[in-house]
Amino acid sequence: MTKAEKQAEEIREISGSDPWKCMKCGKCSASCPSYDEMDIKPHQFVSYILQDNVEALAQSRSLWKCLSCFACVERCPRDVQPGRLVDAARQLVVRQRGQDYLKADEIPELLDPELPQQLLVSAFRRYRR
Amino acid sequence: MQELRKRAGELLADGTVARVLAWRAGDLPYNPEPAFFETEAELEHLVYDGFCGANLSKLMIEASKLEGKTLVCLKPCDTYSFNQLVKEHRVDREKAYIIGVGCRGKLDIEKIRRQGIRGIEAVEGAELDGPEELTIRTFSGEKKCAYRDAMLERCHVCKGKEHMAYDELLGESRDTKDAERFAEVEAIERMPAKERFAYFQKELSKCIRCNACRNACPACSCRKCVFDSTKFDSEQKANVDSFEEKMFHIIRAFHVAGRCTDCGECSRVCPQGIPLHLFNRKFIKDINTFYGEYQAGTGSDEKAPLTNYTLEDAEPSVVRERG
Amino acid sequence: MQRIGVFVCHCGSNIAATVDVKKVVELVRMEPGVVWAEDYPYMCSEAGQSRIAEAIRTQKLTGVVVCSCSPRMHEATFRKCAERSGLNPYMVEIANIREHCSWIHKNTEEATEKAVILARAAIAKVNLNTPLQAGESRVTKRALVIGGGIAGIQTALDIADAGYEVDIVEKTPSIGGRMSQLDKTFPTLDCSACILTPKMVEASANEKITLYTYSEVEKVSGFVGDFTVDIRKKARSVDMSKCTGCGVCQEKCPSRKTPNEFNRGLNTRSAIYTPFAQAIPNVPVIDREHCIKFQTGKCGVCAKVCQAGAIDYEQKDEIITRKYGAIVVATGFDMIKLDKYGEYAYEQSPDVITSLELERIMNAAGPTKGHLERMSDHRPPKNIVFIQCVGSRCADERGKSYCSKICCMYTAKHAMLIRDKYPDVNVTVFYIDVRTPGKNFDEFYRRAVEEYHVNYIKGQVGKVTPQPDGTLLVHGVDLLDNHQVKIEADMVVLAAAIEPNPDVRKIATMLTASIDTNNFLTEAHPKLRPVESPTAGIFLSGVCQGPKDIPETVSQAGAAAVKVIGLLAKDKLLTNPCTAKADVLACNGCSACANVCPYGAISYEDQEVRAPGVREIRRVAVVNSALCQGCGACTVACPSGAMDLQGFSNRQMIAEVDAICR
Amino acid sequence: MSIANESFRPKIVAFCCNWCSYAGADLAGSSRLSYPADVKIIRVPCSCRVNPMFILRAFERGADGVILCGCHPGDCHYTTGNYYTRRRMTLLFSMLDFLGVENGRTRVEWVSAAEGVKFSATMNEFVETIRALGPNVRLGDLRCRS
Amino acid sequence: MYKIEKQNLTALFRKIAEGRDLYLPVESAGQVNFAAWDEEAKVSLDTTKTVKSPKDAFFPQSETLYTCKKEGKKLEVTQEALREKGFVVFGMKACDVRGVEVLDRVFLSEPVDSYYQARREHGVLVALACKEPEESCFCTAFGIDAANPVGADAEKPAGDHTMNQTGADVAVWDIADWLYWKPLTEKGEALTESVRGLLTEAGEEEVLAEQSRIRAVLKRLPYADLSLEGWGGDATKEKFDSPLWETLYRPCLGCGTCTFVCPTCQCYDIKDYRTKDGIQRYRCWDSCMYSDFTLMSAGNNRTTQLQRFRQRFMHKLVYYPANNDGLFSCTGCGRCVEKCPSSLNIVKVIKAFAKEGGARNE
Repeated sequence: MTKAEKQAEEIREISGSDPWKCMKCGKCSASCPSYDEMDIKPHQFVSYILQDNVEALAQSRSLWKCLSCFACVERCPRDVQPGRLVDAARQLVVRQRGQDYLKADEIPELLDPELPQQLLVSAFRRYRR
Repeated sequence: MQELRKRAGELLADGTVARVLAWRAGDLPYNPEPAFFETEAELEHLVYDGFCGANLSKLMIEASKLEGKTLVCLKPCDTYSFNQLVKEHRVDREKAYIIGVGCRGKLDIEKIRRQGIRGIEAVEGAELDGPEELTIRTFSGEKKCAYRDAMLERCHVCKGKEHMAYDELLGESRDTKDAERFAEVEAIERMPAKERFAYFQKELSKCIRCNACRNACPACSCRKCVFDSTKFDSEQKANVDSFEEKMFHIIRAFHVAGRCTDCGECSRVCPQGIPLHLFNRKFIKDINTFYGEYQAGTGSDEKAPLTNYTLEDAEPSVVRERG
Repeated sequence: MQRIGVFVCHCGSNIAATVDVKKVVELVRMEPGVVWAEDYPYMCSEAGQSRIAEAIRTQKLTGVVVCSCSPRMHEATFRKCAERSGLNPYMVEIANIREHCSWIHKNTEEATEKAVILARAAIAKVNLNTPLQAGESRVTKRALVIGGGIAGIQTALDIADAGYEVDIVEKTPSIGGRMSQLDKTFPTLDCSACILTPKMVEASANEKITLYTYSEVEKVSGFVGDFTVDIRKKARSVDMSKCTGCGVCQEKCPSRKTPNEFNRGLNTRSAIYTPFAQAIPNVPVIDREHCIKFQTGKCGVCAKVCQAGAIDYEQKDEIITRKYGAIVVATGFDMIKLDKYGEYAYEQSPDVITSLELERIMNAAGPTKGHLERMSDHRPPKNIVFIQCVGSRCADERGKSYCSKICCMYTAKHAMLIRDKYPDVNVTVFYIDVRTPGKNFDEFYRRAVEEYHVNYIKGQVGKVTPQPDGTLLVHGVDLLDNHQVKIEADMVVLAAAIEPNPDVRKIATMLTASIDTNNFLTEAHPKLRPVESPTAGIFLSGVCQGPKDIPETVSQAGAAAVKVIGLLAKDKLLTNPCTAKADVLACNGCSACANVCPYGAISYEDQEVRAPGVREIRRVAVVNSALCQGCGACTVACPSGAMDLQGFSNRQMIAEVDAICR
Repeated sequence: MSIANESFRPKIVAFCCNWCSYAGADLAGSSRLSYPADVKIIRVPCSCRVNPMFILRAFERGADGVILCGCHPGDCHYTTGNYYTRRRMTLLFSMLDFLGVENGRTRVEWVSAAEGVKFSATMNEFVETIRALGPNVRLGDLRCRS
Repeated sequence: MYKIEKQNLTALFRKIAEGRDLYLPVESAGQVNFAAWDEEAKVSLDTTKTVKSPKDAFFPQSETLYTCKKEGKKLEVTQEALREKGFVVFGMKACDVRGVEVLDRVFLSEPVDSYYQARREHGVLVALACKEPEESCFCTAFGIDAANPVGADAEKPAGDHTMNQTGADVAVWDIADWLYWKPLTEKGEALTESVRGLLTEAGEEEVLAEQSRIRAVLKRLPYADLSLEGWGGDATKEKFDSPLWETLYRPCLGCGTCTFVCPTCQCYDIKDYRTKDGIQRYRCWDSCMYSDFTLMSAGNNRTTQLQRFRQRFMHKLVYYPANNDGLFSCTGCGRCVEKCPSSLNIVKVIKAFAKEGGARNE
């Protein structure tokens, strides 16, 4: 397994999503509020992972433009949930840089029961740079 | 007892019945046997007391084939079996004249012996209207034993004093129930699986395959039991200390599931004292839990649980899920 | 002792690649009763079958075991082969070493071992097989069609054409079905009503066809050739023999607020109503739930105005019991509910509609008399957006996993019709794929683009947002240009997925026809027997079996009719000889078996029973082998084991168990 | 699952209804959905043909697990067969459990003709369960041990 | 005569069980039956009647005779090994000893049953006098002395050990805190020798006193006067044709309890059990009470319960004595009296006939 394949595999694993289920309908991109600011569009994100092109994703602006609003996750008819892939790619990059800012035991205090937990986690990971 | 003899005599005399099915006095104080009486003179040997535990309803299968009506004495719990046999077309209700005899619980001689009372010469107080205490004359003198303490297990969980079928009633019954019917089953259910297995292994390893349970059981009235039938490749007489015995008892209980009235004859007759009623009662408990309360032999037209269903029945996985 | 021949098939490499067939042959030779064993590349081929025939003759075989594919595939083939060679066909058993072995196991050693065990079980069974003779049962020369849509009508017409009586049971007050709701049909754009109405009239006029409208199937019993069906004829409250169909009652009815089902709730109707003008029968029904007379007891206007005196408030539901030889299911479809697709604002805005609603809007007899207008303010729309695949091809529980098949074509039709009639209206279609396999289908779609300039955008819509000004903001994406699209539409049309009519589950249960996870009825074989249900005597017509358009539905309807005709043309059917049989010597006559028999095949007789030392007359169970279908429920209910199932006897089953556990 | 059990090849008898799960197994086969070779299928016309004696017999003869597959309730080819099966097996399994037999050894699953995937998954899972339970020692007849 | 203090019994049993099997009355799940001794066994010498008789030790309820194995088309037949290990049956009662004698006459006469013979050769009978005869006992009717459980040699001259082929090998008495021990045969002497270290010499007085105590109890038992007058080998026709059977059999359920608890019933069935890779031929007790007893391809030779019921008692009281010098095939152990589910038993049969014949059994 090449490094690229391994990374793609890792993203799939972290996200728990199956990019092969994608039927390229584009509903994710149609739903995305940050679409215009992204260089790699949400639906492309899926195909990049299918092609093991994680490097490009890691370099992309999109990674940091995704708001984690999960509109794409909510609406994806094929259960591919591109938002999770974006999130996973971001996590991969953060890990590589050794930038795990949040320690696991700090998280409980930060939790607001009103907020979706995943949003919270991804937001912290992004903005506390 | 006198009354019963008198009434039976009258019915014989006026031709209502051709014979009387009751109990004949034994040669020991505790061993009356089921018997047919055809003349008034014979009736002097008729006896009815606490040792008349045998359920006579099964004998009505053969009696139904005889000419004329048979007067049969049935205790409240026997009438359930009788009804069940009628429902299964084994007994002809028209061929029976039922005297529903009163019952104050039936006695288990083993329970008396277990209290250290041996060498029994005579037992007093076993009659229907007798006192609450038995007086037992033994080789080593007179002993006392509370009637209740000598009662069969089944009487402690009695289904009630009501006769489910009768042409006339004779004698007062007393309440004997002082234990929960399913308490024993529940206690076993609470054991860990390994203990349950060990318990039944120990009990069933006593089984000698004498078939007393089967042959006494009013529900086990098959002309040819599958365990005797060469057509099922299941005939078996060996008592092997492995699964064979369990298979016999599981299948026997399964075959009578939903038909068993819980009359307790199986446990009463087992020479090895195996608590065979537990198998049947477990099925009854499960049936009640899964499919709603059901009592075989009440005389209702209700379909038996195993020949019935509802769309919402529990799935077999319920067994696994309840742990 | 049997003389058994074992024939091991290679199935080309299907079996031989994973199962060492030579070894199987070698090992089964050791089994008791086996006198002959051989292998061959294709046992089902003519050459293979002749080897079996040859061995039956030369080896005087009394039993045959074929180790091959599933018995569901070739059991009949090999049984016929045995019969031709003078061996009772029921002396043949199949060991399924393909589907249950070679195809699922990779390890040759394991697969071979399993193949031998499966063969052993079959040999053990054949050792106890007895020759069985098929009986005969009669065929009632009458068919029942459930559902009066185009599928049902066409099936009935074709069956009637062959000279057989056929009844149609239709739930609604009129036959016609979904097709009667359509305005035009693709790819010819002819008027739906114009081609359907003549068929409806024909069905009603045909003396071989009896229509039971406003009726439902209540109970089905029996089996192929001899079904007994209870049909509930719901009280119409109008005497069909007196009504002239003048329509005065509907005009005068004071209760007018009931949503009009035929127009998909886009307008209302009276409580006494016919669903549409061309309804057949043209006799109204009183919707008792909304009728003032039935609800309050006061009114009775319709009775007063009916000159024919046809109104009958006292009418009761009627149960009609009839016998049929065959039953066709043609229960059709409905659109899925869109309550889970909040992003399309279907429940928020009246201007977001489904395609079927658009059909009614475009139809001259529809709620807008055929004028294209918004349901909110009745203004003509300027921009219309069509969204494809709403709920189709969906992996989650909101929608359906399958492609609804007809949406691409009807959307092209709608787009084209709108552009034709209203050239100023902009029409945009968001699609994922445009699927147009079919004669003249792609040409039709291309015309929409090339001739009518319909704007097709590849990409799905993310959200439809109703704006304060009454427009609908459509957020989409153009995947080919890779940019987001925002369109201010006046009307949004959703190509909602179709699903089998929800009633089909109940009907399938009554018919014991199997149904798949999407509630489509299962066919006996997906390729080779597409119009038959696995349950004998039950046939499938139309969308109840899977999504299809009108021409496909009509062809399947014809195919189902042919199958029905083929069945009804027979005078007798051979019955399955694997029926239950009671051993009178062991029978207690207790009725346990009869209590569980679903066919009422068991009765009791007082018979003289004789055996050594036994001679008595007693009640014993008797199985009517024409009624018995061989399920075996009775065999387990019987405590004494007196009841046994031929072909699957207790001893055979136990022999198989023993062989497997050996 | 313990490592000790890895070499254990259980014997599993699967009674399959001809109209649904047997066809489901065929579908699993034609879809090449594998499950362990430990599973051997016996074809029955309906799940209601399966007598508790067959199941006990299998255990007695050394089976480690017995699974019974029938049509989904409501879909029985013979209308009502599987309803009886459901009651019979519920009671039988409950009794076996009462006697202290591991309740994972017996199972009823409803698998339709269209559910090849479910058939394969069910068998895989069942074999796993039996492997974890280990050999059936409580029900076997000693005379059948080799 | 020797004696051993009862508190040392476990030591005695342990010693006997060295290199041998020891069977004795053991309580399990509330019932006392003969079973193999081990350290955990709950030995119950106070039980007068074990549920099953100890005949199992020589004639097991089921035993394998031989095994056929099949490999390919090859058949291999292995006979079950004959008993080679010595064993001791401890605590048999006088009636049980007579039971063995009845079985001996069947199994050891030509053709000799080698399985039974091997067990008899390797088994040592230690018989225990009945401390507490019960109301269901009627061994005296058959000339058995429960107080002196020595078996057939009871009438033989004292000290003549060589002759004792059919009786007990050792007789023991349970008196107060002591167990008195008296070897009767060579086998008995050998066993005594192996446990000699645990025994002390004793006089006969206590035993004689105990015997007369027991005999006094036996005299006042309800069945003490039971007479077998009219029974025996000559009574075939008269008894067989009696109309009495017609009423006697009626309550009989046709179960096999009486035959299975009986020390003398010796009928068995031979059956094949299909194993994994062959067949195990075994025999197991059968009961003449069963409807499939002696079932042949042409049917049964006894088809009604009346016939089956009659057969059992005719065999015990007429046919067997006819072939065995007048010895009855009943020992009066009373197990059937206690265990019959319908309270039927051989005593009731004997009495019914006696009443008919006007004898003194009323």
